[in-house]
Amino acid sequence: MSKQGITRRQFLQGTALAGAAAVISGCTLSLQKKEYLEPYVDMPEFALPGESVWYATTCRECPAACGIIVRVHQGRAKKVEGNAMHPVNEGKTCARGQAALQALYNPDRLRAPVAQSARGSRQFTSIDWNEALNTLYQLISETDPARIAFFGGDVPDHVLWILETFFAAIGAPPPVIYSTHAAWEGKRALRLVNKSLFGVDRLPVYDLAHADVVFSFSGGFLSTELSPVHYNLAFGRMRGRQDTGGPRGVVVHFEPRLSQTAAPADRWIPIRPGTEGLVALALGRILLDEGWARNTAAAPFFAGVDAKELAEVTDVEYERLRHLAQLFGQAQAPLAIPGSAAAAHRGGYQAVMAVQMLNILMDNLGKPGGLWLAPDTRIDGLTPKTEPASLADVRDLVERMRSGQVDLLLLDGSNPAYGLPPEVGFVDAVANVGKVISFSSFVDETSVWADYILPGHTPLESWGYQVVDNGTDRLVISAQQPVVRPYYDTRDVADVFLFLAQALEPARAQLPWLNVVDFLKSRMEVIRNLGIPGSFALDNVEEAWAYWLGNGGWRSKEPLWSAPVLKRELSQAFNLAPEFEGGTEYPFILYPYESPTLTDGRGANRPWLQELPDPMTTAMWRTWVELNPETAYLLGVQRDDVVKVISPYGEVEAIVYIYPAIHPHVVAMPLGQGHTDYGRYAQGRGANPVQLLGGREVDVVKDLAWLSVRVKIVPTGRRQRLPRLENNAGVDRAREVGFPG
Amino acid sequence: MSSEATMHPDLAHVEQELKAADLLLDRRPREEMNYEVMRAMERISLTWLIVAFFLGGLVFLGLVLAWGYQIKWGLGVAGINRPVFWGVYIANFVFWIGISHAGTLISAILRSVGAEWRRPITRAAEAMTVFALMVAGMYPLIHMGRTWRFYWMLPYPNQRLLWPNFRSPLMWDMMAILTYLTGSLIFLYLPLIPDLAMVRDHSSAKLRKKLFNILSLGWRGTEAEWKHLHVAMAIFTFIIIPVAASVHTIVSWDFAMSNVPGWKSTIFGPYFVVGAIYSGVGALAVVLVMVRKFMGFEYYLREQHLDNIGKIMLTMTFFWTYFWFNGYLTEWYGAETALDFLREFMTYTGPAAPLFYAMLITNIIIPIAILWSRAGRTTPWMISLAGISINIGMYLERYIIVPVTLSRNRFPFSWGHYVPSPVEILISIGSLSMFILLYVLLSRIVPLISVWEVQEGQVMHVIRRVGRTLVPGVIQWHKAE
Amino acid sequence: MGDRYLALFEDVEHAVEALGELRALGVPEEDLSVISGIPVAEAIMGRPKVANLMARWALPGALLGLAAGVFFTIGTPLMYPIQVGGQPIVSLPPSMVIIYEFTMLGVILATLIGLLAQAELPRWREKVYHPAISHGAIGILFRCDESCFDQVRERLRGLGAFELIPVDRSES
Amino acid sequence: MSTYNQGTDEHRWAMVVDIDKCTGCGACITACYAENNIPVVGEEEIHKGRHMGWVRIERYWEGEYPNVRARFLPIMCQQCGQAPCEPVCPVFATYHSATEHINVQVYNRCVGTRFCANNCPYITRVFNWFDPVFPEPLQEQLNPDVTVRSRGIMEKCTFCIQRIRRVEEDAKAAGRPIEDGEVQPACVQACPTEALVFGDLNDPNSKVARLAESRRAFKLLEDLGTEPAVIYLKGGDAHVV
Repeated sequence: MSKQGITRRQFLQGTALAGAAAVISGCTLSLQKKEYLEPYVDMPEFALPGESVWYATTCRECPAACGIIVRVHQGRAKKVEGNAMHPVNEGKTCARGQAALQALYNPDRLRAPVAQSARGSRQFTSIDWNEALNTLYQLISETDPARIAFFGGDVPDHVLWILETFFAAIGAPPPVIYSTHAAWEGKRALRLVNKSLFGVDRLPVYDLAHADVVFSFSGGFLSTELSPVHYNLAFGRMRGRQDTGGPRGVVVHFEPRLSQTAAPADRWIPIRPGTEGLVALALGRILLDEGWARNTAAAPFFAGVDAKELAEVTDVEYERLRHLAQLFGQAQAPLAIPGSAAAAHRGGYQAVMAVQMLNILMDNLGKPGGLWLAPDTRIDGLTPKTEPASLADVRDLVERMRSGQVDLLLLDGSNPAYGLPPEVGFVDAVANVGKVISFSSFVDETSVWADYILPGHTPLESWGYQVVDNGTDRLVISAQQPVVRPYYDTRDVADVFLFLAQALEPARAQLPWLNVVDFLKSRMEVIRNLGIPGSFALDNVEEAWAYWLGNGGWRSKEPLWSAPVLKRELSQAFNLAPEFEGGTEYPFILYPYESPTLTDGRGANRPWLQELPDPMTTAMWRTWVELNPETAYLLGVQRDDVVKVISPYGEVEAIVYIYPAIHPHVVAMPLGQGHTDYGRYAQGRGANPVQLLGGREVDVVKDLAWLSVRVKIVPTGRRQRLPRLENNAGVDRAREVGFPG
Repeated sequence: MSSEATMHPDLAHVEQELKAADLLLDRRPREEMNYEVMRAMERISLTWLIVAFFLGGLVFLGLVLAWGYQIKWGLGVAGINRPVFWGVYIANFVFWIGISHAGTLISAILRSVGAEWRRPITRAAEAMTVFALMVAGMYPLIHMGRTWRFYWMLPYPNQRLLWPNFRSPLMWDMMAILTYLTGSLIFLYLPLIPDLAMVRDHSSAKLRKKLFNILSLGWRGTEAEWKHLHVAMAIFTFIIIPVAASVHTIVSWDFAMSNVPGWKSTIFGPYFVVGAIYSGVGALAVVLVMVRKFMGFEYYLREQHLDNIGKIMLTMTFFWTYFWFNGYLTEWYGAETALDFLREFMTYTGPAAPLFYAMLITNIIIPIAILWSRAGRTTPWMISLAGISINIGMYLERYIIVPVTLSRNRFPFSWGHYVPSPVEILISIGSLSMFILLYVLLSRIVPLISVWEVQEGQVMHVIRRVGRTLVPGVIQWHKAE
Repeated sequence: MGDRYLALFEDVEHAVEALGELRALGVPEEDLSVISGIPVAEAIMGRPKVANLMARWALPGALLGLAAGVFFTIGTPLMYPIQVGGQPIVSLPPSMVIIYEFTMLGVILATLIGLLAQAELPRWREKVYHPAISHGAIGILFRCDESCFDQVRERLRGLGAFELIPVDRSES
Repeated sequence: MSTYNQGTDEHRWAMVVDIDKCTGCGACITACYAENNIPVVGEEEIHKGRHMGWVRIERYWEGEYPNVRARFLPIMCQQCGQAPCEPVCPVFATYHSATEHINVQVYNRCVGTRFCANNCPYITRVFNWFDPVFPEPLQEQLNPDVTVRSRGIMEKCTFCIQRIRRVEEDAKAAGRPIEDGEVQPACVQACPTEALVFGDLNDPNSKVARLAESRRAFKLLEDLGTEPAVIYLKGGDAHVV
């Protein structure tokens, strides 16, 4: 099937997917410039005119790795649907997943490799892949391996594994993998807390579907965090129990701002920003004092806590805290969920721990409706050994770049120039790097600093897999396959590195595969060697491969999540309190949040997502700043006034949105806009609140403490209407009349 | 008809006064009147040309360029949106339909009750109807998303033998307007025939003679012609009144048949009819003052006409106020939530309240203040002011009924906001210009005064000496058996 | 049967007298007719009443219109039933509007046609006319032979006929 | 009175919207955009109130700080049994389908009077103010089963009738009845909380029929007598502190 070297054609097959339709692919991947146009007399398998086929693959719009099936009609991807067989999302999708199509067919995609005449000049000239690969080969082979750096973001596991192996083989430092999205969802804090308490470096999985009283602490599990589709599904099931005679699950949400996750909750409790841990401490104290706690192993953590004092600090009345503690303490299946904002300030690590401590107190570890630990995803040969980097690691890399210790910087799957606070200094440091090569599909704020952009395939054109790190009880190795032929002259990043490995002696032995499909097929054996009963047999590679493609990957038959076991003696909590930069001249705490539509900004070039109303404000296309009505009154600003939001680190302009459900000392801003590049739909609209952040880190976690700056609001005297779906007058009036439903 | 030789000097004065007061007593030879009316018709001055070209330019700008632009790009160039799907186009439509009620309906009513003073004004009034209907009839086309498919609304089946939906108030509308336009055109044309024959007989221009020969159908004035014209006019008079009433009722049903809070009202039918006559009479007063001034028809159009029109206007002011208040009060009392929303929006201190108050001022206060006194009614500029005020008020009323009402609904989240776009404004100006232009052109094509009817009236009116003074009398010629 | 002549008079009274003269001379009623610039009732002129047949036109027009309305509102939905708004396919109340309008349209059109037919319009070629009529003169059109005409000429002139035209000859 | 009967070939397709489950995420909206070729109109058009989405999620605030609640109310065409939009169309471009029992919009018959849109008490109809624009190559994504609407015509949620028809035809060809849950409009298919459920009300065992019996069930503006086919389930009221 394959010939020598890189001159080859591959036939990639899919298998039938039960339920939807007979699915099989006849996609041909050509790494040659030469392409064969064949008349439809010679029909590619299963591509019938007028008939659609559905391909199972994995959504890569966020790292949750939902299984999707994509409807393909006459060789064009039409619709993203959920893969009902996939344990993470069980056939469901979110808006961002739907919009994956608009990455594939984005009018601003790079259509071929380009060279940039001067970094940042945006003067690109197309080059062909031979030249591109030659250049890459030359650069890698001629650069001192120690002076090569790879900076990646949300890179799928197979690419990461190949990269890690590649760089290890040529003696280069391991890739630095830093996802800004992961920082915004507080993943690292969750993992490290689990490691500290339960001795395993895995993410928590909350059995939301079976919980009956859920205390959520500033989380976004229904919008962008962890595995949003999974938790939405679980939330629906929690609520749905009432229709089958069961108890209706109740959610209480603590957060300075009524977020999208807070909206469907039964009660939103506004707290001072960064006091989630303190609320948890107070609740725990009361649970212990009242005898509602079911497991006192965590008691030492709450030693010396004065709940009444904390009630003052957190802005929640003591009586209310007590009532809440009672509700929680007397619930059948209580569950506490720490959210990203809890982990996003200096004391975030301890704060997350405090929340998890409530789960320990209520003894719900490994119980229905309780806290679980995700299956172990460290699998030799499948997942990388490289730890995701902390912000401190990124700073190290930036320092190396700045001091001229990096001669070749490779970038993929991340946009640090946009997503990291300017204080980290990424853009400045890039200037001192010898050569910069990006594999981005788009000209974004980071790849605009590259000398060459060698565009990779968009996810719907790519092969691969992702080992699901949270959001299901199974071990899921979610398969990714191209649903359409590459639309443009782009190349899979994995293929590029496998190709390079062929040419670079030390790497060839480690990466002997000619292309990513060969590599993926070889993984069937790795999975078989796990010895875990799975969704299909892996004895025969070709047969396994067919199931792999048809099912959208492999999953364990049995749940492999595990009950957490407290592994150490606990001591008194310390340092939970937040700390904010900026003195008294900055009266408000900046509360940035990932936009439920655009997330950390990656969705901004998808017109569907730009025009998808933000769930809470119904705003589109712009950046706004949310002010409590009282705050706005005191500032003398009204809705649609343009204000400057100024922090000690920078300033941005945003449109005022009077938000009735936000702590008066807090101003909130969504991420996602403020792009200077990234295509017609993204660039030149709104502002990027990351510009306001300093590089402050969370204690222990060493990740970005994005809830740590104070800001002031200065009216500009200008007004600009915020595009929104709601009618202002109507919504104001409706508050008096009530909900029409 | 007393002989002047024997008349007492005081009586001569009385006669003068009577003649001044009533055109029909102030008899002049027919020939003189014919030539006067024809001269006014045939005089094409530079001013007239400038006005006509200016109006033509506005029509071109509004109805060719702006409308063409809208057809090319789509209705998005208008200010309408969701939920305000109907905007000034429909307001204009209702407005012009209203104006159309001035002419034919008023003329028919006056004819039917034998109001003799109507004679010099019916032509001018009926022409208004026809032109206003033409303008109004354009608006559904302008308003349509796919204007080029307007003929799908005509009553014929498509290739699958599907007919239009005759249950749609829009179909009713179309049929009613068609009937009314047909009726009004004929109603204008029939009494015009003898005057067309007159122009044919006495015009010096060859082309005009030829044209008018065709237009007058070879009218000579035989007994059969007069007799049947008379009967036909009698039939039309009584047919056109219910048709006119039905037209604006059906226009109101475009709204009243709906589900929209603020539209669903049983009083809309008569309310609209009254409003239409109200705005129509207001416009008629303005038109008469203009015709009188610019055509030099001071002899024909006198204070007596303005006075009478003014009285009708005043009556209609009260009618309209009564109907408006009737609707407003019942809705206020019902306190339906969605209607509360609407009322908050357009009254008290709501954003649309200025429109609402302006409507009440221009529709009630100003007309009453002016029309209360005879001086107000008979002073041309004052009665024009009242007429203009009424039309501004009635336009505001339609504007409030259409886009303002649509801005509020049962789902506060989905309320709307409407501002007319430049295209809508240009088209509106274009259509107003078209109306005026058609009138200006008509004034140079046909006699704007029905001379034969005036003469007929004059023949029937006499001044008789009764006792010590002179009194006017009417010989009811047409009733001779 | 003789030529047609048109005599024009300034006012009604003289015209009525002239008619009397002509009748006295044995001109039959059907050879007489009156043309005027304003309508003059037959009774004033002592002329037989012109039959009024307009209702014979208007009524069928109304019926035709009604039939059309019924066809559109009741016939067409039955031919192609489409359900809208949960309403019955055929229902009288919403049909009334169209039926009414078409009935009225029928009357209007029929009246116009009736007028044209009854008044025998258009008659573009008819030449028996004088422009003075539209200035208010009353014309008496009569038919008599040459000898008869010689008799009446002077009498009519005496009654004030300011114009006396042998129509068919002069206009040929 | 509704005039449809419970025939074998007839379905009363209906949707249940569980407000207690809706998290406002907007997956339904985007899924609808993708399935039904809904154009993106841009900022300026949004200002004018011309969002083209067939389903909108209304967000209502209740109460004052700190006791505020937000509520989501997804509204799409309610597919009324007695649809006020239908009789007012002069050209029968919208009517009640006799077999699906939903409210059908025939794009190529529409002349754009927008009467139907005014008459919809739920404000669910969407008008094509301009021709849609799909910058190259975004048009590659367009669903071939759904017409791309041109300027000047009305559109609205169709319950994804192309999907209903596909399943109906498949079932008919296979000579079997349609299973409950077999038909899934794009929004229902995507909805991550399963707040949206779709099915046949004529089938007493269907999920929608059972949910329609729920004590939480209500219909929007029920007093208007429009007989919507969209049934809402009330949000629960947990009296938490």
